[in-house]
Order: sequence, then C-alpha cells, then structure tokens
Amino acid sequence: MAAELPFQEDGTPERASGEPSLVIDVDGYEGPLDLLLDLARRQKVDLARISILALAEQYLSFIETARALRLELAADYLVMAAWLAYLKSRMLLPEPPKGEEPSAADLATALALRLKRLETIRAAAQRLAIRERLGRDVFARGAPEVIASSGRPVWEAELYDLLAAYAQQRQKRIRQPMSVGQRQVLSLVEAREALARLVGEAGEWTAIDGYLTRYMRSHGLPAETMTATVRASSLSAMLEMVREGLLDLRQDGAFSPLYVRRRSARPPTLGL
Amino acid sequence: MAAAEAEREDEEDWDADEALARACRIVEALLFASVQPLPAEELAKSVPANVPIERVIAELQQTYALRGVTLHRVAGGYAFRTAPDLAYLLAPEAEPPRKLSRAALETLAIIAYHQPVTRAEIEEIRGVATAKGTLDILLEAGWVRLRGRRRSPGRPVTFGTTPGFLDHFGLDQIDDLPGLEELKGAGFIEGRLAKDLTVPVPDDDPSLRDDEDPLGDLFTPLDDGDAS
Amino acid sequence: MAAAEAEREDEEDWDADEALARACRIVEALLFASVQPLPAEELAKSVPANVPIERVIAELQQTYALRGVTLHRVAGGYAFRTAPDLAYLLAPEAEPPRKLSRAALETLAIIAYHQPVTRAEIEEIRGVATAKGTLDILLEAGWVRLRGRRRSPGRPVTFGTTPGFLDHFGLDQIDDLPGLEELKGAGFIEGRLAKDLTVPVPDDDPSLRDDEDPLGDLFTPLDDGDAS
Repeated sequence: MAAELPFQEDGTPERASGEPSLVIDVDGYEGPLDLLLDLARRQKVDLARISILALAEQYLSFIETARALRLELAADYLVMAAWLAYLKSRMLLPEPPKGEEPSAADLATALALRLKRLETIRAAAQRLAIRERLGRDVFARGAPEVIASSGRPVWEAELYDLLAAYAQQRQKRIRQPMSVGQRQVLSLVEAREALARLVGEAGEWTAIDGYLTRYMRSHGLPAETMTATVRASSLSAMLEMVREGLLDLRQDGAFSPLYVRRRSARPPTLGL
Repeated sequence: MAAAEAEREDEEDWDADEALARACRIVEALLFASVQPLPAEELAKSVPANVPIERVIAELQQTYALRGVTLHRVAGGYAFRTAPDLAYLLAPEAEPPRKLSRAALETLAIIAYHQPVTRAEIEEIRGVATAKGTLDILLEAGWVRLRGRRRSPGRPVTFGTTPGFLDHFGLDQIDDLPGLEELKGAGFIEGRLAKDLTVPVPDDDPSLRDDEDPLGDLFTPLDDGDAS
Repeated sequence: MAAAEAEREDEEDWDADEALARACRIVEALLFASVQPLPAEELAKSVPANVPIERVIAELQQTYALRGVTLHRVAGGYAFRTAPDLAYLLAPEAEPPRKLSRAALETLAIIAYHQPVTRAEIEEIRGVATAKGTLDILLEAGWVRLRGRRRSPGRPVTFGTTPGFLDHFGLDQIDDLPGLEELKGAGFIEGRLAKDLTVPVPDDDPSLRDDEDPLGDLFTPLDDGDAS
C-alpha cells in the first residue's frame, strides 16, 4: 500500500504496478521524470538502491514500444531517452580516465536522488491535501463582525489582483483594434481568365505588360497595390498555359519585356 | 428488580443527555457558520429526531447566557451575537472589508502605472467611461490623490498614488511594480505580445511635471476639470 | 486575625476569578467576531493587564474542547472554527473550495517546503514545465505570493507561502508542515533516505534571504529592456 501512487484519485488513470508488461499510457504521466519514477517503483526496491541501468533500459523500451505504436511523444520524453541512452553507454563502457565530466556513477546517483526528491515531495503534497481545510472541513464564522481596534481597511485588494487586472485590461485593449486587412490579390483563376481573353487577341507577339496595364485599368485594380500580384499570378498562369500548349512566351534578355503569342495549331517539334 | 429498572432509567437518561449534547454541538456549529440567522425549523432538520429543538435552544441559551457571545432570537431565527456589554470591542457601523471592484482595480492600476494621469486618459486606456463612484472609492481609501492640473485645455485634474497605496500593496517604492517583461514572466500576460503594448515605468514623484500646474482652486468641482 | 487573612485571600481569589472570567468573555467575543486568526499579542491588548493571555486561551480551549465550535491555533494566532467531525452538516451549505489538481498540489508543496523557490526550481523538481494556470490558481487563492527575485542570472522571481496558506491548511507555523521523518513514519516513503535528500526545514520568514533581492529594484523597466 505504501508503494501506491498517492495521487490516483486525481483522475490520473490507474497504473498497474509490478506487471511485467509495460502499460503504454503516456497521457497518464506528467513528463518523463514521472514515467521514470513509476518504472522505478516497479523495481520494488528502495530508490537509493535502484538499478539505474535497468531503469534506463525499461525507459528506452517503453519509448520504443510507444514509437512502434506510432504514439506521439512529447519532445521531453525523447530528450530523456537520449540522455538515458548516453548514460547507459557510459555505464557499460569502461570508465575513461578522469576528465571534465562527472562519472557515470555520479550521474546515476544524481538521477536516483532526483527521483527520490520527486517521490518525497509528492508524499508531502499528499499529506497537505489530507489536512483539515478551511471551507471544506472546518468553517469560520459566517457573519463576522468588525473589531473596533483592528484598523483594517474598508477595501480589500491584493497586489496580485491589481497586476492581473492591469495586465488583462491592457492586453484586451491592445488586441481589440488589431484586425488583419484583407490582402488584395489576383487569384490564379482570375489571371488565367484574363489571359484566356488575350489568347484570343494575340495572334502575333504582344507585350504582356501593356496588356496587363489595360486589364487592370478596365477592372478598376489600383496599380500601386495590385501590380505585383497581377504580374506574379499572370506569369504563373502563362507558364501553365505554355505547358498546356496554348501559348508561346518570348523574352529577348533578362529584364526585357515579355511577349506572348497564341500557339499555332502545328504539332510541337520533336525533341523540344 | 427495582435496581434493574433504576439502571435502565439511568441508561436512558444517559442516552438522552448524550443526544442533547450532540444536538447542542450541531446547532452551535450551524449557527456559528451561518451567514444569516437560522429559524428553528431549519435547525431541527440537522438534529436527531428524538431531541426537541426547543430543548436544544434553551440549553444553548443557558450555556451562553453569561459568556462573551450570546444566543439571540433575531429576524425569525437564531444567531450568535457579541454580548451587549462588550459592544465597545466592535465597530458596529464599520462594514467588513469588501473586495475592490474590477473597475476600481483597473483604474487604480492605470493611475499607478501612468501617473500623473487625468480622468480622460484613464478612460482612453480603459475604453469605457469611469463611473463617478470609482475614483471616489480610491480617493476615500487613501490610495489615490489629486496631484495637480494638466496644462492643457480644460485644465483637467491629474491623479497619482499615495504612500498609503504603497503600504497597502506591500510595495517599497512605486517602481516595485513589475514591468512588461516581469508581467509576462509571472504569467500575467500570455501569448504573443502585441507590438505596441508598452508598460510605462511608474513614477510617483510628488513634484509637478512640466505639463502640470498646482491644483490651485480646490473649490472648482472635479467634474469641471473633465468637462472638456 | 487568621480568619481575616483567610477572608482577604478568598477575596483576592474571587477577584482573580472574576478578572479571568471577564477576560475570557472578551477574548471569546473578539475571536467570534473575527474571521482571521488573531495573534495572542493582539488579544492581550483588550484584556486586563493582570490576566495573562495564555491563561485565558488555555481556559477557553478547555471550555470549547468538546463543543461544536473549537478554538484552533492557526497562522500564528487563534481562531474559532467548527469542529471537524461536523463538516458533513456544513459542507453542503458552503461553496466548496476549488479542487486542487495534482500539479497545483505538488507545486504548492514544493513552494511550501522549498521557499523561496523559483519557477525553474519547481520545474526541476517536478520534471515538467509548469502550466500557465497552475501558479495562477495558487496566487489567486491567496496561498502563494511573489517574494522577491533570486540574485542569479535572469533574476527569476521567487515564490513563498502566505499566512492565508497556513490558515487554510490549519497550520500554526510553516514548520508544522509534516517533516520527512514524519512522512516516513506514516508509510508514505519507503526505505532509507540518501543523506543529501532531506526535505528542507520550511521557512516562510518574509525577510529576504542573502540570495534574494527585493522585487522592486530589479524590475527592469520595459524601455530599458528594449534598448539593451
């Protein structure tokens, strides 16, 4: 009974202890240390005498199983797995001559101590939770009176309340006016429609810039905000139409004007 | 046989005493914890059925008769009250401290961070009109004071915090108030910060700023200053 | 002569009894009136100088020991609270206190035992990041407060417990928290303990430690922070 997790009533899923097979239940754990502590408990020995090597192996196999089941693991768990794999290798290999790093044994002890500390504080928290609590187990006077000499303020306010009110208020107000204006774009579909009309007109090489300028003016699209999107969408649409064999494109040099022409109905040249 | 009967009677008495004592404890606790006086029928519900509630109340009234707290019949029910001769210990007219309203907290915080600040500026920051009573409460509590007048059209009154404000909130100096990074670090502000969210460095230096004039005529009603 | 002396002694006794009874009534009235625990020094101010306050409290504790309302020693003072065994009668009336999540409870325990403690230290012990709301719940409940800043890189805020924490959990002083030996005795901890793992003696002394700075001086003003 002493080995039971003290917090199971908190909606944490029941964890089987001492079962040989691992129960995959990542959601039930509060992070990798919690998982390690649970695995350690299954060794049924005092944490100070626990086999860290065995613990590392169990943890790594847990992670492997979880991955095999394609469970999504938080990065924390993977970081711990990497560290334990490193620790395991350090423990299995002969200890190198004294260097900068702490020895494998020190690392293992530190981990055992950390687990013990978590277990201890959990026990302490549990002791706290079962104390008689004001407003649950014992009650104060329901209709208190004010003592003459108390000199207590008429208004109650905590620094926490003040800061919370200020922060929320400022944040709320700042957020309110922020609205993302709708970006004006010429969609690819629209660009293609515009070009389809051009295809009808352009039997000979026609400068695309002039055509697009006329198109924008006739559709009431402001040049200062729309030129870039009209150009980009039109170019994409044109390339698509070239691929489909509807258009020919010509440009005599870098940055020189782009010309477009309806492709004649002759079959494409072989080897092109 | 007579002895056996006497013993049974004793036992019954003992049981009855026990039940009465338990009923007294229950009624005592109920009356102590209750916000309002409790009527006898209400109390009777929690008491063992074989104990008449009148007995319990009579017993308690007697127990407490000479104590510092006595059992009174008030407003159709029963309640514990301080014994009348000890009334001098209490401040009967004083109300128990009330929680400062949300609006008052916001206003107070804005004055603390943005002082010297006018009522119009507070409203600009909060985005709502400040109810008349809100500033009054802060002034009365001694946390906020009139500093001076802003040198601008309408000469509105400027507000600032007092030493009493620092005292109440356990601040050593006004710039103990956390800045933006601290508010964020302590979890008061969440999420991505809006770029234009700034928190001024609070300053309650009592000397007037360049754009402040002395209050001057205190008889000019406060509202006039805000009229423009 | 002997008779006269005896009479005077009787009279003195009677006076002393009278004074004690009166003091009991006064302290009773004060403790009934107040929701917050009152420290003995506070109570002593209202009591005749020749009556030691300890006597009064001992007397009251005895008087109320078996009643429905009992005298508790909490948060460094005294308070009347309903007897715990009657909670079942009162709980349905009262608004139940917010249920503490496992994370909140653990965080609270870490703060209580290790204070002053930073958020990073809490996370180091628990091995997980502290969710945004967890500290909020504890701060809002008034059990935890911002103490100061750790004099270390990043100058993190330190947390500690409040008198409200003691009151809520019925602790007189912070070192009434169950210690490690006690935890072991109660079977919560199995086996022997590594030497350097002792639970620290909890200490909520509000004065700052050697490695703590006041909240204030170190709050970096936002504008400065941006500039650097």
